[in-house]
Amino acid sequence: MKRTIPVLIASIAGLVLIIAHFVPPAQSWGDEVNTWFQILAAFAFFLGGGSLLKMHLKRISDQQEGWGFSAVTLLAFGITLIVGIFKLGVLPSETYPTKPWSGEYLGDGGALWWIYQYLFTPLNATMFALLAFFISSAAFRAFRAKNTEAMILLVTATIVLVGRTYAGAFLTEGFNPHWQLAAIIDEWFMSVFNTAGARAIKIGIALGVVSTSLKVLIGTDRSYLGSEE
Amino acid sequence: MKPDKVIAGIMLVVGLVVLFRTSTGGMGQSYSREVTVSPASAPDVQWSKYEDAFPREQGEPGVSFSWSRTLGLWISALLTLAIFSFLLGDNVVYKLAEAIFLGVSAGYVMVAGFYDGIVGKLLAGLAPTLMRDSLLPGLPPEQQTNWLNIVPLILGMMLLWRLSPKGGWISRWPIALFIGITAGFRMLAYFEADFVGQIQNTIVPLLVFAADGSFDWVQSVKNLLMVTGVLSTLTYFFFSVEHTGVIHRVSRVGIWVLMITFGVGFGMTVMGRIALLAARLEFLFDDWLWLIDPLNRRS
Amino acid sequence: MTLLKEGQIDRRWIYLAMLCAVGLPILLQLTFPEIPSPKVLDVFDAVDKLPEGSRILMACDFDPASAGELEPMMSAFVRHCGTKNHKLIFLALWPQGAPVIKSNIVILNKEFPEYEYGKDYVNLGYQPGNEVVLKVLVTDFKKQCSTDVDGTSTSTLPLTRDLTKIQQLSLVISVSTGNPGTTEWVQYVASPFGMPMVAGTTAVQAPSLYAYIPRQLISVLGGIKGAAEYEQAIIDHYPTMGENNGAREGLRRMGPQLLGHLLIVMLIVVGNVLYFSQKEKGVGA
Amino acid sequence: MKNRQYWRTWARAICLIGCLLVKNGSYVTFAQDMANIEPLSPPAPPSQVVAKDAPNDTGTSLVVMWVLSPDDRDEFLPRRVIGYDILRKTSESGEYVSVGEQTYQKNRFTDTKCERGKAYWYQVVAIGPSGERSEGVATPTPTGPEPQWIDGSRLWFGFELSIVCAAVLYYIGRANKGDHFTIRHIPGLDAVDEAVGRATEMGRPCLFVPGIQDINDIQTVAGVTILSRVAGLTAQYDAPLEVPTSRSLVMTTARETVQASYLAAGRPDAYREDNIYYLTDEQFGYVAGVTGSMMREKPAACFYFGAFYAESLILAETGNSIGAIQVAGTAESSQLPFFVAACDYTLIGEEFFAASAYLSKQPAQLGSLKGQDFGKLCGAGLIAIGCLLATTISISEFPMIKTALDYLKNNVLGDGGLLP
Repeated sequence: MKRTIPVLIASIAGLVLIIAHFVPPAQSWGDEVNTWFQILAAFAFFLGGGSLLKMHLKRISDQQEGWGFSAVTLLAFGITLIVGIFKLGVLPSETYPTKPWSGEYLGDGGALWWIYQYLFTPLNATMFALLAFFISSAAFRAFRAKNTEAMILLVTATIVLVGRTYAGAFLTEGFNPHWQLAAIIDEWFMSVFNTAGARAIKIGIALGVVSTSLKVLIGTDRSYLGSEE
Repeated sequence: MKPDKVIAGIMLVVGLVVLFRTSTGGMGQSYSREVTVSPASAPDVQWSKYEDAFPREQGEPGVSFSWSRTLGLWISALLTLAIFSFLLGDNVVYKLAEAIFLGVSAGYVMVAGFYDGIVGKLLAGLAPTLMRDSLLPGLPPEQQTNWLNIVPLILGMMLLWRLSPKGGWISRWPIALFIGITAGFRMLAYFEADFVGQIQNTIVPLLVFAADGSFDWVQSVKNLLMVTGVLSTLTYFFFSVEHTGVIHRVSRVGIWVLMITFGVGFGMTVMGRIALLAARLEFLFDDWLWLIDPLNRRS
Repeated sequence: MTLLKEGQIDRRWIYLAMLCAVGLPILLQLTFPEIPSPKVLDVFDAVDKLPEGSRILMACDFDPASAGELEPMMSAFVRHCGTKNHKLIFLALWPQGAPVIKSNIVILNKEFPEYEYGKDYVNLGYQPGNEVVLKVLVTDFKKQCSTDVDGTSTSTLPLTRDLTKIQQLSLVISVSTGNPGTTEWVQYVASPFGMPMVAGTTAVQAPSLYAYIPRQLISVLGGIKGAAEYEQAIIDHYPTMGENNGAREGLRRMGPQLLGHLLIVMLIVVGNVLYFSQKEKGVGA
Repeated sequence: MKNRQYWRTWARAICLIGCLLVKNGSYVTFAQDMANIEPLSPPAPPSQVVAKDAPNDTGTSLVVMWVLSPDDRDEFLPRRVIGYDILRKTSESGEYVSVGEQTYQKNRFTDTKCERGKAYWYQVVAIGPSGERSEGVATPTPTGPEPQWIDGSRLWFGFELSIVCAAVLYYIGRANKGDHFTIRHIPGLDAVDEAVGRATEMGRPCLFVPGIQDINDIQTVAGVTILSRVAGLTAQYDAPLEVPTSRSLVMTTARETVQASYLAAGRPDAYREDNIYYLTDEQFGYVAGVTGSMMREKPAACFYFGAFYAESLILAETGNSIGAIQVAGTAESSQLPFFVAACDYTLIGEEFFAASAYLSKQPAQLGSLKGQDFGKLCGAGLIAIGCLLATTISISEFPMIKTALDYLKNNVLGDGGLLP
């Protein structure tokens, strides 16, 4: 019961989709199953939020190291959620002015918009911008031409780095258009070698996905069910 | 020489510049424009909405200094600096910014999931009349109750069961549905686009002649290298034979092709990360410090 | 030299160098000329050669983290479509993509005042469910998007009234940073239905997308360099666009890019020289 | 409409008279005058309008096709045709209602709002720049949509998918019966053994990072399989093993796996549950935690096996700075460059899955690997045949070979269906 039914559900859902791909009249079943998937995906966000709440509440109640930060996280989470769900400060849609709830949840001037614009955006973007610094120190300390493979990689990377700026154009300005660095990178490195490598990787991974999916559908692979209870 | 002194020096200079420029009103201000909305469908209703305005537009009708936007601007700038402070080592300011980030991002995706998934898909199907009267007035009048939506509702509840300390196995049903659907469509999509599609893309003539009949050696070499590259790399990924002799040599070529692929990827990634940093610095210098004005917001 | 201790260096010096390499060109507003490459021109032509008023789907699948690379691309696409009077349908598979759409609609409203909502462009907002959204869009558009972002029925908007499958549109433009993104659009829409599609992606993603060119994907703009070249291509064809500083965002970012790249190359070279010289010393000792 | 017709006639007459009056007025000026006036007249209609059933659907669509209006040409600027209006009626005597528009230079429209069992008449009208409409051209006979039970265009695709699936199933079956498959030597696995050995010599711990995705990602599963091998070695050599995870479910699974390995190595007493812990789901928070512990504990060997994103670089760089031996494996191709450049050994893409199959020794895993190899062989064969055919054609046009290549590209690998 705890394992057989889930395996059956997985197999049937997958097979319906596969059949729908080949049999036009079955397409609408496929659409229905897909809509369910989307609704479940939304529930998964709630599961994520719930787990976060649970985890941080535990940290606070246990007074674990750094529990103050957990409190900040929960506060930020709670405020965002409440102002978002209740559409605080959101104006109604101009098409339906008499329906106060018709506005978009991220509507301009709303509280959620403010949080998104002035808290989420800078934090998210700066987190990734940090990587520029990490790359620079890694360039100095970690990227060594230890063997032939690493050598090929670093030489290619250097050529691409130079070629993708004005430096590349500057160095090869006088040459025939085909022998300009940007063109060489694009025509040879990107379109020939990189494409060949990417294609082979894609073919391999596609076969891997097919065989893994097949194992899920026939019930051989049950790792997603976790351990025995 | 320790970097600490240099960094402390820079921070001091930046701090002084910020203080001076703020006191003279030369940075970090936001303006908004009041626009009156009078919807065509209800002539007796009207309200005001506020849009971003450039500082140079101050004095124009409806444009005024906006406290909420200015506060937001300063908070964004300080949070940006807080994250950058991680480069000097883990510290309280960074941890605080990170804690805020965690909470806000979890909250935001939950709101988006609620309105676009639960309301837009589940409730629009289960209670279309109620939704038309409240959250989704534009729902087509012909939309009927779709009782099949009860299935995902129940499965969704079962998924949330995972939060309870006991009976975690209940959530396996929705997870199984999730995985089964993913397996079904991924199998088709990957096989179509990444297996069949890539094979078809790789079928090219190895000898190419230009339209006038002359031999196009550049294109021929390109095609030859590409096809050899794909085949040798596939050989490298061949696991059921031992790589000795000819196969070893071919797969060695394959690995070189892969290394060039990774080299390209490496270079491109560096390019991407620097672009992101440039965008953040541009935000600090333009929007907050008013040191540059590429978009003519202030002049 | 105290700066270098046993071939290592306090990493904060390197960070500082990076800050200067990227920060100074921004402050000095250094810019360099760009020449659009053939791959970028392929993207340009795909949009430009479409009959005026064609319907195009704009997929914005990214978050603020990648906005530095993708925002210039996205607005360049919008401006290009605007000059060609193409009709745009916006959609996001990322929850964070919805605000991106809105900021681009602001561009549309400001620079192309004749664009009318519902007739010339439609905002479908964020659609949850990742690639499954695409699976439904290709079989039943209205089932996936019964209303637009404001809750208006898509059956009443002139632009989407007759739309039952997105294959009826003339082109897909996907601007994306990861999963779901361009790869999924190729796998579920462009490849199985032969839909014309172009993409603008982060530099990280671009190399793996080359495998789909030209049959499954017409061409791709890779990272900020792709954005800058695309902007240049638009300016070359529509010189009035050159007067709009907003349409040169990518071009502006190529200044910091130059010094940043050169710094990284220098660091790799110096690091390796030190590594090999020490290795030799080590062998000798 | 009528007024405009009159106006046009008058304009033409005036032009003609004007030309006759101005004696030296050439034909060119006359033509130019005509061109200036022309746009106001309705464009010439399209021709040969036909409708037919749209293939491979449930019987809800019809395709309307026509030959472009002679005025619809790219060299006419300003354009004389800006689009086509497609109208339909559902009975002989009914009225035409517009069902959609198509832009200029397009000669196809798919009407997706048809019903099975009904007949439809279509009419196509060319539209001029200011809305002038040409005469409507109608389909000669009514057409009705028909459903198809099997999507013919996907038959080849289905066949190929079945072949690969059958091969995987066949080899899994044979492996289950006890057939032994050899898997090639995977050098990265030796590197794992060597790294654990070195950590033991130095008396420092090993660190294992299973990626940042949840347990339902196949990369995480593959990573955990490799973890069991690493745990077996650390148990054997008595080296401490630390496993920080970013998902609570991964932590649970990792604990079970490691415990089982210690048991199998006969050292259940050496197993430390607290060394396998959960940090946070948030990407950068997790990385900060892991790198912090790396700086403190200074592990001698670091293993990164699983799904990695931007954090790959931070991890590998920190590992490098503390002088650890690093072995990595992932299928995220955008992160592979960093691992390859900064680690001592990297399992690339599929190699990572193969290593995990090799270590798990499960028949299903080994069998499916063999099945995948069969798929690769078929793929390589198709590429080779296709390239051979294409090359032959580029040397000389053999009609038979051309047909064969077209069939291969458009039908076998395309959506042309079974018949050419």
